[in-house]
Amino acid sequence: MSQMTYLEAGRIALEEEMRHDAMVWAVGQDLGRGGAFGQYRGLVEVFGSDRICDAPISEAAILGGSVGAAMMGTRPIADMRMSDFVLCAMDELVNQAAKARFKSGGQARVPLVVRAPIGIHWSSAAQHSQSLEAWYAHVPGLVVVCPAIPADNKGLLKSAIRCDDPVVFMEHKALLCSEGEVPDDVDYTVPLGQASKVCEGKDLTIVSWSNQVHLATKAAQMLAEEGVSVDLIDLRTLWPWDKTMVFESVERTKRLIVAHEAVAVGGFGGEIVATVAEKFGGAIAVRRLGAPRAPVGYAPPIEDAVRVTEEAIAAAVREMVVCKSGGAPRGA
Amino acid sequence: MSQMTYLEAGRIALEEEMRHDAMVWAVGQDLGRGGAFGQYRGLVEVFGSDRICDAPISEAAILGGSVGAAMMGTRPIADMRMSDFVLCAMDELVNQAAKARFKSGGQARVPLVVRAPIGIHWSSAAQHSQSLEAWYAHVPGLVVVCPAIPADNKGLLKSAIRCDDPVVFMEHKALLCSEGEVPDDVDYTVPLGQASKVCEGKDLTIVSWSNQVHLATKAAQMLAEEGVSVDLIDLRTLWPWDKTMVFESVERTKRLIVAHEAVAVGGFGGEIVATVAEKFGGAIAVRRLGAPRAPVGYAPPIEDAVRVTEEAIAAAVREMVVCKSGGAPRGA
Amino acid sequence: MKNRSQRIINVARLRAHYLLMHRIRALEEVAARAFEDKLVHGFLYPSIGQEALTVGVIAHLTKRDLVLSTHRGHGQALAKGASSTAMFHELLGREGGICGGKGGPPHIADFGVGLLGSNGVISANIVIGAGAAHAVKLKKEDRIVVCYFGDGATNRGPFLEGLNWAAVFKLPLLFVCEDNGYAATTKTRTMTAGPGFLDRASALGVPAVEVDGNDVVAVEATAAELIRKVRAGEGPLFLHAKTFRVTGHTSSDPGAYRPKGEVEAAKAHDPIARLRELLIGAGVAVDVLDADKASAYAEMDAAYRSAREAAFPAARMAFVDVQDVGSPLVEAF
Amino acid sequence: MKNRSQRIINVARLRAHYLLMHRIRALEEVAARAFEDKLVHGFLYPSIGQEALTVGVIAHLTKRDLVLSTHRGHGQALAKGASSTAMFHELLGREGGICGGKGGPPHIADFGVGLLGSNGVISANIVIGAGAAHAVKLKKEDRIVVCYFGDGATNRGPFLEGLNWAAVFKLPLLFVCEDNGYAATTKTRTMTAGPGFLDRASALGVPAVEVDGNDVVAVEATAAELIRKVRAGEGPLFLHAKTFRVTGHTSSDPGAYRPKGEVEAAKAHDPIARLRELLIGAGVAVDVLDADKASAYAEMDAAYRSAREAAFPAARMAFVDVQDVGSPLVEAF
Ligand SMILES: Cc1ncc(C[n+]2csc(CCOP(=O)(O)OP(=O)(O)O)c2C)c(N)n1
Ligand SMILES: Cc1ncc(C[n+]2csc(CCOP(=O)(O)OP(=O)(O)O)c2C)c(N)n1
Ligand SMILES: [Mg+2]
Ligand SMILES: [Mg+2]
Repeated sequence: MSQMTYLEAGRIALEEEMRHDAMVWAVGQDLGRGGAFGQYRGLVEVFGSDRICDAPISEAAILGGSVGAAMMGTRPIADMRMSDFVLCAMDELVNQAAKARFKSGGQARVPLVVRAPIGIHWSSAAQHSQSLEAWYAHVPGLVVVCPAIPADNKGLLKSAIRCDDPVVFMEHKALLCSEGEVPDDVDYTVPLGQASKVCEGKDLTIVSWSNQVHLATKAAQMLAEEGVSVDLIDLRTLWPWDKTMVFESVERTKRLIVAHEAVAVGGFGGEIVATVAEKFGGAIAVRRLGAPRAPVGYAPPIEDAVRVTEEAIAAAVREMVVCKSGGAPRGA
Repeated sequence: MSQMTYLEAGRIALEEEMRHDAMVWAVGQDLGRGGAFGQYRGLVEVFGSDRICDAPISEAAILGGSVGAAMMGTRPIADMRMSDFVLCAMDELVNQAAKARFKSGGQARVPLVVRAPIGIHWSSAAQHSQSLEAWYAHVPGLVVVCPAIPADNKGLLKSAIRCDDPVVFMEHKALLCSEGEVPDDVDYTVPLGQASKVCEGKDLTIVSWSNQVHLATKAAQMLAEEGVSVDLIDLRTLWPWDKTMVFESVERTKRLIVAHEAVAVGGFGGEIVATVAEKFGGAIAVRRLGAPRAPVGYAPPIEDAVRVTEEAIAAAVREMVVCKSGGAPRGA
Repeated sequence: MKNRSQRIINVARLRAHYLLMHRIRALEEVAARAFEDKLVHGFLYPSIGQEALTVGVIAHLTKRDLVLSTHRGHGQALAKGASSTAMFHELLGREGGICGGKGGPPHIADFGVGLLGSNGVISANIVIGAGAAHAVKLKKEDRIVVCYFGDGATNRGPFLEGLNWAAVFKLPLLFVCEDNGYAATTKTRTMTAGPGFLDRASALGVPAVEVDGNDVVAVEATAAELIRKVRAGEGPLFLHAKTFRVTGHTSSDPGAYRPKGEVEAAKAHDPIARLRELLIGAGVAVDVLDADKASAYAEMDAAYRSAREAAFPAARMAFVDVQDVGSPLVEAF
Repeated sequence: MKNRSQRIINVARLRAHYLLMHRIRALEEVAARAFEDKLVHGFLYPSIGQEALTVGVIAHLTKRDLVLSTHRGHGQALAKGASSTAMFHELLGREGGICGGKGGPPHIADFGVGLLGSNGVISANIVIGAGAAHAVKLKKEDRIVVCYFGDGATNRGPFLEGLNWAAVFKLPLLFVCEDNGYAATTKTRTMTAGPGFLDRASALGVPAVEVDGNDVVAVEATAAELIRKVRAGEGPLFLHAKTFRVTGHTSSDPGAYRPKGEVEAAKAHDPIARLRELLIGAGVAVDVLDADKASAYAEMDAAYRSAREAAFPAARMAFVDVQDVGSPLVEAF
């Protein structure tokens, strides 16, 4: 175990996988100078510019070229700089990467990692703050990953690189400098599709991912002091998502909140809540928290207005636990 | 009233709006020869090639150019040929059209119709069969329309053209030749955001849109013969969607099925079911029907395997009405 | 002596081209019949009239070399070695289809013969092809990539991004622009500015050459030189060729938008007829040529028959080969 | 006589340019101070060193003419007539911001002075600009569009699509390529193939001209001719200019990737210093020029002060101007 940042954990994961498999390479703008956020720092010196490959401002070619290179047996990491710029290569991701295997009847494989940091960070405004993970979950062929902590950033990036499917790998920009314990083992991976339990509780289940997990954690801590115990699940992978862990939890707690940073309308919270409502009917009380349907603005009060805060989460929990079930939390 | 096809209703709507407002124009590939499906047939002869404007195979310029032209006070219809090709212009739609007004603090207006036919039709396979309406509902700034019948295709296209917001207007390819009664009135419009009741019933509510409405209608007819009465709502507009009508209906029927052609996972059905589950808790039984998370294939059995058939809808209704509520349908 | 034997060799080669061009045309014509028989489910994009550019270029490729084709790519598939039987099974959506019946007309691929596939999205294969060539270079493999696209494809962004990419990374890639003058119903030149395709390519760092795309001898000679350079690692090159599609854009397009006489005029330059004349001039007997042609149609008739008799794939195949992780086969719906 | 009066007029014009260039630079420098003061919330993209290309072109525009700028577009905004006070309010995210505090540094727009805005997505404004010019043409308005973008933007697809579009429809549009040699930390030429920007533009049907982007006199003269032609309806033109950004890519980039001495060498060609020398040579007194400069800084200091003292916008503004139909103001969350 070592203490390191989320960013550094991702850097090490890539370095380890590049040592382990000569077919792994990364391509994107400015990678030779460490990439937009320093995620590639020092790697060009180790692996050379063929494998830490600079790219022009050509998102369609970065992603589309990676599709072709993946079909030919290499394992590219297509660095899209920010999730918002994946929009400049959406045909290449959705019509090409996601469908190549299927439409060729299984001949093509596209072992591709599309690395696309998401999220609200530093007043980056409407075109640099989006979280569109729900879109990718809707597209057959794609695996969708949103790590929240350094250890998962390492373990999941390694799994994504080893995966033979195209994986949309979304780090959160606000987490890059966050720290945590990370296993040193070069064989440490986190399986795709497995959630993790952040804290155990019995009054209510919160499902979250990416940066929102940390706000939910704070809410859970506040609530613990009030005697409300929250079962907090970090989904980590959105497709496939860990229904087993979520179902087990909600069966116990009877209450579910899904909290995410993305816009609530059409967000992936709807998928989880709908799935639970279909499966358990009225036995589980459900609630979604996500951003209002508005772009992210620049000025702090405007940027903050669309955030799902820890207070908002705590308030929603209180309402569901105390009011909605007509009584004090069980066991409080 | 006149009997006409869905396609013709759209053609007339455009013609009327072009006569009514000199700022309305359409741009896209092959429009001068009627467009990919004949939706523009005869219009270039009336309005000339400046207003029925041919375009190169340049989706980013068709949509992005329309954004600029809309900002300058014209009202373009950006014909994207098929919904799948909107993926070639996603930055222009999501980062530009949808955000221009907000990020400029209200200075820009983008009265733009993005016309993008969706759906499974004629074995068009993975890259020509998608229905991604859920994506657009998730994007602040966009209005999302999916007409199911000729009259609505006319009335909603006219409303979309008159709307000052960017509207993603998705006709269904399989409906182009379908016929129906259409009001002749040049002032006939259908308000954005209003659903329509296809048939009244009391046992279960089906919410659907686009081509799926017709399959749901058949299911409702089959069920009526069995004594099950379905309240069938054609949503017509996905954003904003008509919560009033849906809530009123489910409060009466206590059972909701949302059926759509798009992939179920991450589909807009999740949004509706989640909204109802949040609002009514266990009082309403909910269920989604959508495609499995697989691309659309070419061979008929493979294409058919992802369809939500009328039988599947009827079976789901029966299961919810008879089994889930433990008894025969009320009033049967 | 040398000259004579070389001419003999060329005649042999040209006869092979003649046969292949007829096989392509026969495939398209029999497929059109299948479409009329309502056994093809989607649209066909016939390549009749464009055979020379396919045959003359692909003649220089080995099986290990890679080809990316267009929606109008049946000819390239056949030339690269794809099985006509498997292709017909695909067009009819049957078991044994080259893509398992999942792709259909504009998605024919056969990785076994180096055919990375057609594409339903115009110009998408330009960046994918650049990426394939990038992988070839990274892996230091001894093969090249040939990427076909139409004249209309030069107006989409990936054309710029893919050519620039190939030039920046000096990739082993030959771009082939099949210029049939039309993009669907639109005359491409009405929507395409600038002095022409050669300038577009060379402005992006890809030297470009022009050839008569209906003259298989010229195509083969020009392609020989380009492919020699691409193989030698000199970086990407661009071949532009005028040709003509004799049919409508798709199997259901009568092509009514064409000026009167255009098709007839173009037919006078039919690449197969021209090659036939050349071969007759070189002393090949007419009945030998007729036999070649007949064998081409016989092959395609048999392939069509085989497809008609084949079963449809099982519905379950709709969920196979979507993905490994989170597959719909595992997920319950 | 004519010559003399013309020189006098030119000097007056050049003094105005001198003042404007200083205002741009002062805006960037004071904004950088605001960034260090932690009162700017996002990143700044400074345009220091690039002022001449902005001033020399926009000098020919009327208020009705339209400008689209880049993420590095504060200079163009000021030149087009945007208020420095409203811009500082925007940078600090305050009430009275030019975009209501919603846009921030890379989104400055002022439709009132014909500034259609900056853009956070590289090269997106090229197609939007083409569309704006398309509308001007459709409406038969008597104005033109000037669209700025960087050297790096020429590698994205919309560059091709936008230039081709403008040429096909013969739009009243001047493209201006601000070539500062870098795209973020990357030397653009290492990722950009072909003979150069002029070829790229002219291959797409947009005739192109080169100018020294740090020489405001040359820029103005060259732009005069181009804009005259664009106004005359001759279709789109392209101006390419070498320049240099003296700072890092953003306000938090030290620019450590630059070869030693590069910045110093570039500073020797500083456009303001060059113009100052010219004006001194033309007999303008040094203290007059110093007074211009001082007034520029005084303006920006005052603008910064005004912004600092302004309130932040109300949170509710986050839901205003999203859309009319289905607005988040109406929807309950
Ligand atoms: C991105 C995209 N836009 C539009 C289409 C519809 N479309 C299919 S073929 C075609 C014409 C293509 O013209 P060209 O590239 O010249 O090839 P050709 O058909 O002439 O062989 C068009 C517009 C498409 N498939 N993809
Ligand atoms: C589509 C897209 N890709 C990447 C970025 C990130 N980015 C912002 S500025 C920049 C460099 C742009 O270079 P250039 O066009 O030369 O303009 P300059 O910054 O030099 O003025 C990059 C890559 C972006 N904003 N948009
Ligand atoms: Mg063509
Ligand atoms: Mg630059």
